[in-house]
Amino acid sequence: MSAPVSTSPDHAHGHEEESKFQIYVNVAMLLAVITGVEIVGIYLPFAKWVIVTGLVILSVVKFLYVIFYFMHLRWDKPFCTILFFIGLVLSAGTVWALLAIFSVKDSLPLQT
Amino acid sequence: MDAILKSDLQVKDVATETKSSVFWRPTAQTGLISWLTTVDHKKIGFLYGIFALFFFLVGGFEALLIRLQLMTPNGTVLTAQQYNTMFTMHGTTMIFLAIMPLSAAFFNFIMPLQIGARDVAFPRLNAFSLWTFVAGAIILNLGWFMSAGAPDAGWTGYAPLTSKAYTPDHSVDMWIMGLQLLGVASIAASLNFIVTIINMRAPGMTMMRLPVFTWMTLITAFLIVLSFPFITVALVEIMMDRLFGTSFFEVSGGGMPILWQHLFWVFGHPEVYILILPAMGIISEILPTFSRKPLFGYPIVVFSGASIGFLGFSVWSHHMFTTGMGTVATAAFSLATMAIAVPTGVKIFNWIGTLWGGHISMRTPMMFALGFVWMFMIGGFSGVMHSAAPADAQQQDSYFVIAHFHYVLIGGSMFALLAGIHFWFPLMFGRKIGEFWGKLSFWVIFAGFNITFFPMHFLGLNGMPRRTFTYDGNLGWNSANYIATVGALILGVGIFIYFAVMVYTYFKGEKVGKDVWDARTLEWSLPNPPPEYNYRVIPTVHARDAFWYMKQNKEQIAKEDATHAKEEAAHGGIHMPHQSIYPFVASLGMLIAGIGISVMDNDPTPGFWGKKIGVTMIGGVVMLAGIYFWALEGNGGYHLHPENDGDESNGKKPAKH
Amino acid sequence: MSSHAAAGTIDHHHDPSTSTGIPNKKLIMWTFLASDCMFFGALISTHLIYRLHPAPGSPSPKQIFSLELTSFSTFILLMSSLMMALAVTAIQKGNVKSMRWSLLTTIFFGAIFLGCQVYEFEEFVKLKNVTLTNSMFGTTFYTLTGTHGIHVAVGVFWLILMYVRSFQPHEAGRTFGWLFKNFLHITALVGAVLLSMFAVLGAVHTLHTGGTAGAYFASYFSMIAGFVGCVAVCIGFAQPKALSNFGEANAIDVESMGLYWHFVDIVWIVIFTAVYLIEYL
Amino acid sequence: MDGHQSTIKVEGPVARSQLEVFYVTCWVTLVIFILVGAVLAYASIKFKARTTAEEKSIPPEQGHGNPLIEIGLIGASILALVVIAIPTLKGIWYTYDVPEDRKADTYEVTATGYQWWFKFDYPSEQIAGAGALATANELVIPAGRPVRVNLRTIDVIHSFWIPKLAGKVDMMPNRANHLWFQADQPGYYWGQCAEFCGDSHAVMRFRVIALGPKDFNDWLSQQTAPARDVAPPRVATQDAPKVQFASLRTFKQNETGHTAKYDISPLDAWKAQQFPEKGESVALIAQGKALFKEKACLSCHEVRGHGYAGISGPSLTHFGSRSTLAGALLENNTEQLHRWIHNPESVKAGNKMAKGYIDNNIKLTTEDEVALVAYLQSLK
Ligand code: HEA
Ligand code: HEA
Ligand code: HEC
Ligand code: CUA
Ligand SMILES: [Cu+2]
Repeated sequence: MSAPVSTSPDHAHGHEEESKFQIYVNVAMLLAVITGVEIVGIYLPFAKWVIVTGLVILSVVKFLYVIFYFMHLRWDKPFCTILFFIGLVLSAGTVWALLAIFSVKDSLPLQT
Repeated sequence: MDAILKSDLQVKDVATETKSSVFWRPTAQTGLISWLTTVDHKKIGFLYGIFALFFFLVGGFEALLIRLQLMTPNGTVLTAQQYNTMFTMHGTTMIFLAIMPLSAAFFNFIMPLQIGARDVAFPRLNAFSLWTFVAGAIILNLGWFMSAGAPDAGWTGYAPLTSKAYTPDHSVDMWIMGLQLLGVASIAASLNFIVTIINMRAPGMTMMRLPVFTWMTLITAFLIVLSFPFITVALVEIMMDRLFGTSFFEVSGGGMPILWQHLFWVFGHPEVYILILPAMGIISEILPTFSRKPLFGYPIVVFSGASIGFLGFSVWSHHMFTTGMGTVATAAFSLATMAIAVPTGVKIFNWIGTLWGGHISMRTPMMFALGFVWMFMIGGFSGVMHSAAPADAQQQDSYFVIAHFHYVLIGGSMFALLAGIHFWFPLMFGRKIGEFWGKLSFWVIFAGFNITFFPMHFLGLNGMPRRTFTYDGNLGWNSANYIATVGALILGVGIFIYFAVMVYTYFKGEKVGKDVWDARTLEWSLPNPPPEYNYRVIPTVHARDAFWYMKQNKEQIAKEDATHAKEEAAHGGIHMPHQSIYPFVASLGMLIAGIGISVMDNDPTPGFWGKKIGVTMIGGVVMLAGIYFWALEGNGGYHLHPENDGDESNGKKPAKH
Repeated sequence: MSSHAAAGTIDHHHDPSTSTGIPNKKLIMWTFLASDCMFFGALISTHLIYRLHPAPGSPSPKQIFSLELTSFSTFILLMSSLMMALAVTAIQKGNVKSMRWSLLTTIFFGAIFLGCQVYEFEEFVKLKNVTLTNSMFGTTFYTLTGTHGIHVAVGVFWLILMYVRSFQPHEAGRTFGWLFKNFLHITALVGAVLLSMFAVLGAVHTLHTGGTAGAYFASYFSMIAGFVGCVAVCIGFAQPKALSNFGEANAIDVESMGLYWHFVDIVWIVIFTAVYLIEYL
Repeated sequence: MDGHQSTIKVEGPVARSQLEVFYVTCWVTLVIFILVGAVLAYASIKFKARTTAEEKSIPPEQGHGNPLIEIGLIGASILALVVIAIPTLKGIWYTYDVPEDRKADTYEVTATGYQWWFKFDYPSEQIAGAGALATANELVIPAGRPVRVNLRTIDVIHSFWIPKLAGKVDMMPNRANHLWFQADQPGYYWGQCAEFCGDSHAVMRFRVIALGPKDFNDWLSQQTAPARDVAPPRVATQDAPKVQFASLRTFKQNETGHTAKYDISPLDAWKAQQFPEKGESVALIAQGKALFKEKACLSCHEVRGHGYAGISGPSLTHFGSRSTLAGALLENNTEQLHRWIHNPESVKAGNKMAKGYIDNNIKLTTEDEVALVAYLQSLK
């Protein structure tokens, strides 16, 4: 995932850096395309769960591209990734658990 | 090597030497200004400690009033409303203004020393955390001096009791705003600690060589950073309900009050581990020191600490077993809660393993530490009883819970913090507390504590509900309550002795040299009290109990130090950050804005610029100004060239380059 | 060891002064973002829980949302992220000038996003009659997207501060005069952003209500004039008289700001799917 | 541990199953405590350095741990937890709802929490023109049958707890909670609101009375009847006797509101309460009945059959037959009833009736109070 970091300063400034511009533009284009696909996707005549799954996957892909490229986790020490994912995983887990708790019959609000 | 110099400082080395003329960089070493502008982690830690102990006494005083009211059936010491205020403020004060800041005091004072650093990563942010904490504490306690009265909705502030309909006055606003500021302070401080521990370690201090206290600081900081956002959101929502008339928790608008409980406890449960993990860290330092043995199973202790922290996020609904969550959710949270007993048990076992085969010296800190192990175990077991949901249906909101959490909070956190104060007192102030008085205070506290809280288990099982200002005499609760009150008074006497002895020692106690306890971690290699730059030479760490290793390998260390000293001198000496007033200004702004939001009445007559909005805006401007100057003044700093170790004169000479 | 500080040879992937090699500022930012994940987690849960159990008679989001507008602002935010990334690369190579332009573009895109949000909110309140208090949907929707909007606004403000800061002279040049100018510069830039935003919103409004260009200029003249004035002030201040002390060494400051900005972007990615798109199914 | 609210001396299957789980946790942790405690005590005594010389002697071996012991202990802990977990899971499902085979026999009631009293509705006892039978603060149930309680609230969160019969379940706004329990024998049980709900949470109590089939049916037919009318209009009130209760005294704050009667033989005491008192003064009662209207009591209280239909306070239709009043804070006798209507605020801080006195500008003379007390007590 993350390339081993070279200790030589010269290397860091080498050709790898030069091509970042290109990478960033490509990623941005990809993100735009995915967003387009998502928008079209909601009108497709598939079962709801298929579309939801699709949307979730596409959003996750977008998410990962931004954090790994724009936020250059890909080139950073893995520790940054771990750090962020602690928060991300706990947050996602908590949101999921809360939604699960509120989906059961006992949680139906009592509207009178 | 050279781990201590910060990157941007190296770059701006030249610039930082000349003091900029635009910004006020106070240099006072004594007096009020020096305290308001300090960025020294030791001074900040000391201030945290003082505030925390003050609020501990306030919270204790409130507890005594509670106990006096309940001493006999149909007590009349307090009215219903005063009583409700009392336990609300008692719980809030003890948790947020006593235990947490006391832990923070140790984080600040001890942790950087333990990892061989000269300061925390962001010294000014550290000052900001302290003053914001003070601002939060002020707002929380403002109610005592106002007609609205102090908050009285319980430390859990369950909606909809906290809504405008049921608490129309400002008391709850102050509670919300106070906690909000305390949250900001805690998060800021924790971010700082995390970066410090991860990035400011001395050479050779690998993560698996960190002292356990530092490890627990790290985990606690993570818990704070990850759990406080939930209460922040909950408080924002309830505040919007109160200020703008939204209906997050307002049934008439389709709101579900139960959501408050979820948001609160997603924070609340990790919070209780925030209270206990630092304590466990302290214990894990004291037991090895006084057994003269390394901690038994260090990696497992560390790992179990981390898993307690992690699991702590998956059990919040065990506070809600009686809210009718349905069978599956109840069962899931019940089992997850039980699972926490395993990593906690591991710690207990390892502490016993540490004692095993050691040379235990029964000094006061050790007495408190052993008291901790016993008392925490009892508290943990009643926790496990709670975790069995069907049993908890009878125990929830009864005195059984009160017994449980006072065992883990006092017998746990408080005992450990009291132990820590005894333990590190010689390092902080160069004086040692006399053994006789120390042990006496221990025994009185220990006895008083058990007399107070053990009977509460029976009260709970006998059906006494918590948060009740009165009870009838025919329910079989009279003697247990009476005993508990007598115990609380004994406990109060014990605490009094403890503090009296501490104050006495501060001024007149026996002076001691370096490393009184023959301890094992780096901070003890410093002279006492530690100089402002902490380490004349940044130590190189070779083993887990770094200082113990140093004592065993004196020549090697001396040689290393000599070379490093030269290298450092070549780099311009010890870099020290400038003091700064702006963190204080920013916090002051938050205090003013907080007062505006929480206690000012909204008078819409003069249009938009009412009193409320006016005061809030003024606060906001002060805060922004503080942050603006803070950002512009830059880190700054000066250089020190101490002569030799143990040089207490703190001879400060601006470097001449 | 501080040799690399002098010449432009800073290794942006490794800071030898810290134990892990990760700069302190980057580490604190990542930790803060982890914390912010929880923050938005709580807000998103609130919204979704109430969407799961809508109160009877609550409005139907599908009828309220404008997918075109939201898609557009999503796209804009993505582009701003791109510009932010470019700004970071620029300063890492010591190219302050290029960085300034990238920052300005980022500010520009950020302002458009905010403008879209203001427009959206106004539309919802005035035309669709969804206010903060009249339905649970409005309450949670405005709170969630508004909090995100505040994050964007803070980001824009931070970008402005950073941009202005890139003109900061060396220590010796920092006088009260500079402090004052610095302050004015910031004010002018903030003013430019706000005034342009409202001028454009005004233009949209005029178009909607079928007004003429003349009417538009008549009623928004002061805003447009103010905007031009602010821009002029900014251009005036943007002449670096003294050598600025902003350079490659400050890359870390720009980078941590960038992390924040990108994070706000990914939060929007989640919100876009979880709050907007899902409603259309 | 055998107080009126004991969770140890239980009298129904739900509380019993909860108690069993508690005992399991208790025994398991007790055993662990003894084992761990013994080792801890042994280690602290055995390895204690007794002299300074011993303290300063060569340090012991610097051992670092023993993975085998650790894993063994972890395994043992998990095993211990499994022992707790199994009855826990069983208990969760058992206590959640009435077992399938008892469903048909279940009696259903609805309990609603108010700041700070409970209202009980009996959906299966419909009264023509008045809806379901409603009473307050005393829940009368058939003994030996499962009772399923729908838990509702109109204001803040309350919690419904009868320690001897079942653990608590909260009454949550906007939530349809429920709870079931069964009283094995006829009896009189103490209940308590167990969730902090504001000023007078502590005194938000109630009672549960379980009756055998016949008694229960008698009670139902008495309750479904309109309020007892002792004073036909024509026995007018020309000269109401000037009765003075010996007890017209002022009570101190928090003064006990009960006598030992209900500690000794509560069910019998309750049963005695069901019958009209001897020596009622018809004139006084008639005067009280009129005052009830005059003083605007009717704006909050219902007295079915007397044309009073307020809803924000407890129904008083058969108030005289209840053993307690004001959220089961006071025993329902002349003295305490007078204490209550004389100054509700001094009895129960913040309560809504005191507020009603102010809002409706209710001022009672001693004569009024005497008459009202007589009237209320006649409502058997
Ligand atoms: C320092 C704070 C602290 C700590 C450490 C704990 C630790 C635990 N707590 Fe506690 N708790 C509180 C503070 C704390 N708690 C507070 C403040 C409340 C009340 C809040 C309020 O309502 O106001 C509360 C309430 C509370 C409840 C809710 C009660 C209710 O309101 O109904 C529950 C329920 O499960 C619970 C469980 C536990 C458990 C299982 C642990 C475990 O972590 C304990 C683990 C420890 C051990 C078990 C002992 C040592 C282990 C061994 C020797 C190994 C072998 C043991 C076994 C295999 C069993 N706690
Ligand atoms: C760390 C936290 C902590 C600590 C240390 C304590 C300490 C004590 N607590 Fe508390 N307590 C809580 C946290 C804590 N508590 C919480 C969270 C609640 C729940 C609140 C709620 O329901 O919302 C609670 C509730 C609570 C209750 C239940 C109230 C109720 O539900 O109705 C009781 C009752 O006995 C009690 C008692 C005590 C006692 C006797 C002490 C003693 O240990 C105190 C010892 C200290 C002293 C005795 C101080 C001595 C000082 C002096 C003598 C000098 C005084 C002078 C000056 C002020 C200048 N506490
Ligand atoms: C604002 C409305 C209001 C008015 C007016 C009012 N009451 Fe009440 N009453 C209440 C409420 C609410 C309670 C329950 C209080 C509690 O227990 O917390 C109550 C309780 C009672 C009880 C105890 C019932 C029980 O079973 O516990 C009696 C008796 C009573 N009221 C009599 C009266 C009389 C007599 C008057 C007129 C002089 C009166 N009330 C006027 C609201 C009112
Ligand atoms: Cu109702 Cu407490
Ligand atoms: Cu908990």
